[in-house]
Amino acid sequence: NHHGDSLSEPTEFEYLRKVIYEYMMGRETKTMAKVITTVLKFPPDLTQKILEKEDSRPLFASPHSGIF
Amino acid sequence: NHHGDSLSEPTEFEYLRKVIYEYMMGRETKTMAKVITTVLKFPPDLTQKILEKEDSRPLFASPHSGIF
Amino acid sequence: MGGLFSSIFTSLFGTREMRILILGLDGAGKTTILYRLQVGEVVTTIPTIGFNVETVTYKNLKFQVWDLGGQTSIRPYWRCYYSNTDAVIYVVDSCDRDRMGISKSELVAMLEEEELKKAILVVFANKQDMEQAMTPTEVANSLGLPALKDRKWQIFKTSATKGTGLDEAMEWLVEALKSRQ
Amino acid sequence: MGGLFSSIFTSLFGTREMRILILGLDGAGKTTILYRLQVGEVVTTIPTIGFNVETVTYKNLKFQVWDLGGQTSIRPYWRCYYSNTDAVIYVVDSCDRDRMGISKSELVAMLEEEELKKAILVVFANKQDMEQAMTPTEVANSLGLPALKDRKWQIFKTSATKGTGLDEAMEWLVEALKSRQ
Ligand SMILES: Nc1nc2c(ncn2[C@@H]2O[C@H](COP(=O)(O)OP(=O)(O)OP(=O)(O)O)[C@@H](O)[C@H]2O)c(=O)[nH]1
Ligand SMILES: Nc1nc2c(ncn2[C@@H]2O[C@H](COP(=O)(O)OP(=O)(O)OP(=O)(O)O)[C@@H](O)[C@H]2O)c(=O)[nH]1
Ligand SMILES: [Mg+2]
Ligand SMILES: [Mg+2]
Repeated sequence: NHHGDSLSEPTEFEYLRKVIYEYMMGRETKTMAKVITTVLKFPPDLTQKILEKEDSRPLFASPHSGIF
Repeated sequence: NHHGDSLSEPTEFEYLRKVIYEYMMGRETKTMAKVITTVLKFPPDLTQKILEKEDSRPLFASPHSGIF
Repeated sequence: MGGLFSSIFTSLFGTREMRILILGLDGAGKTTILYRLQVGEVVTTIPTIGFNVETVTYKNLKFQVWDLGGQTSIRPYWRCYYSNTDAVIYVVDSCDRDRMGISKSELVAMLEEEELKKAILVVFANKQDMEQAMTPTEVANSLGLPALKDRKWQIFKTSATKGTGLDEAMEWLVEALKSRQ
Repeated sequence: MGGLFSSIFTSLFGTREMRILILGLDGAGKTTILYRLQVGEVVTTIPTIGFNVETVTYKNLKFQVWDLGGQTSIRPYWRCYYSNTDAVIYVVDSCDRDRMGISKSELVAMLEEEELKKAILVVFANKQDMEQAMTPTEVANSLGLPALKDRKWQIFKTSATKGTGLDEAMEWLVEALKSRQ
């Protein structure tokens, strides 16, 4: 279950932080999701669930849309 | 800029992975955002931006809503 | 969406879902307790690296109960979950004499947090089914409970595996939460 | 939303925004090139830990250009960005003889990826303003370009700081992309 689980290199840590920040701000989320699942070594089944969810996002989704 | 930037402990790595998975699946995102920004040692200004975005999410948002 | 409408409904009618955290060192029995409360059964557990969150219904009241993993490297993140918490169930392995001091430190630290200032504290002196278990009085003194100020608290002897003590503890907690509203 | 309507508009009318990746070892000059292309100026850069993505308009064509940081520990993640890429601008520091072998390995690895099978390759032999720069022919041979099969490619001598060679390179790239559609 633990496949080399660490992020001991500062550059890699900062990279993950940058990519997660972009994801959390809603930018280029599909690509960011691919990077995140790779850096954090997600198992394939969870990666698939995440990418399927990304694909199902509406084109016009915006967290600032307010209540419809 | 680099304040102890690493995640060298496997338990912490798996913890981050679990929390990020929940966030990416859209569950308890406000709390997950707090954990993520803490584990990854986000600077205060970026943390604030992320939490403000969380607070501005519509109550009925669902990534599966389709195109309106 | 059911949970959302439920929340609006209860908000309109004056009650809301209570938020409870189950905290304590690794191995104390938190996860076992969570599922005892939720489904009434003893589940096989593995160390929680992350958390479990379940809706627990007790006497027609709904609680959102968070069970946070207690290993050392992830305890610093407990505080990310404190916001809007109504009660903390603090679980102690009554046989773990060596780590009572650590358990106390963690408890003291959390009770100083602003976001938990109003939270009710109920301590479960767990694993009372074991021979070598400390008594609830010994546990209370080890944790420094009698010295607590400005805190509504109570301690109960429990055995998550035998199912004893949980009802009494929850009864007290429910009354304490009701009388606080 | 402007970008979205623009994409729909161009999709309806048969053209779409091209996606270009700027890759290469750390220090090659990728970020400098990106902003030369976008704003026509030499910007002061710091090592890119992460990426920069900008819309670059060249001769009325719009490109979404990704500049990915090239330090060793983050190169493994380049492949996460390959999907839907039309062209790769591979940047080489023409003075960095010691690392030409590494630069070649990275290039070979990416050209084997399924998602880049159809991507056009344009190599920028950068830093040609420096005395000790290898010639584009030397760079091409070091990278093994003449041996490439099933790949549309070209190499250009550039200096991002002096602004030379970039126009010729982009002209070629634009024509190559147009003729491929
Ligand atoms: N004898 C006895 N064992 C118990 C009792 N409650 C829990 N256990 C056992 O103690 C071990 C740890 O229980 P968990 O519920 O996983 O502990 P935890 O507090 O969730 O631990 P972390 O997830 O690491 O934080 C398990 O083997 C349980 O079966 C109890 O009342 N008596
Ligand atoms: N002499 C000379 N220096 C250049 C040229 N292009 C870039 N540089 C310098 O080379 C250094 C690295 O440039 P960057 O653009 O940051 O390199 P990079 O490829 O983005 O590096 P990473 O972000 O680490 O991947 C900077 O000091 C640039 O000013 C060039 O054509 N000639
Ligand atoms: Mg547990
Ligand atoms: Mg750069």
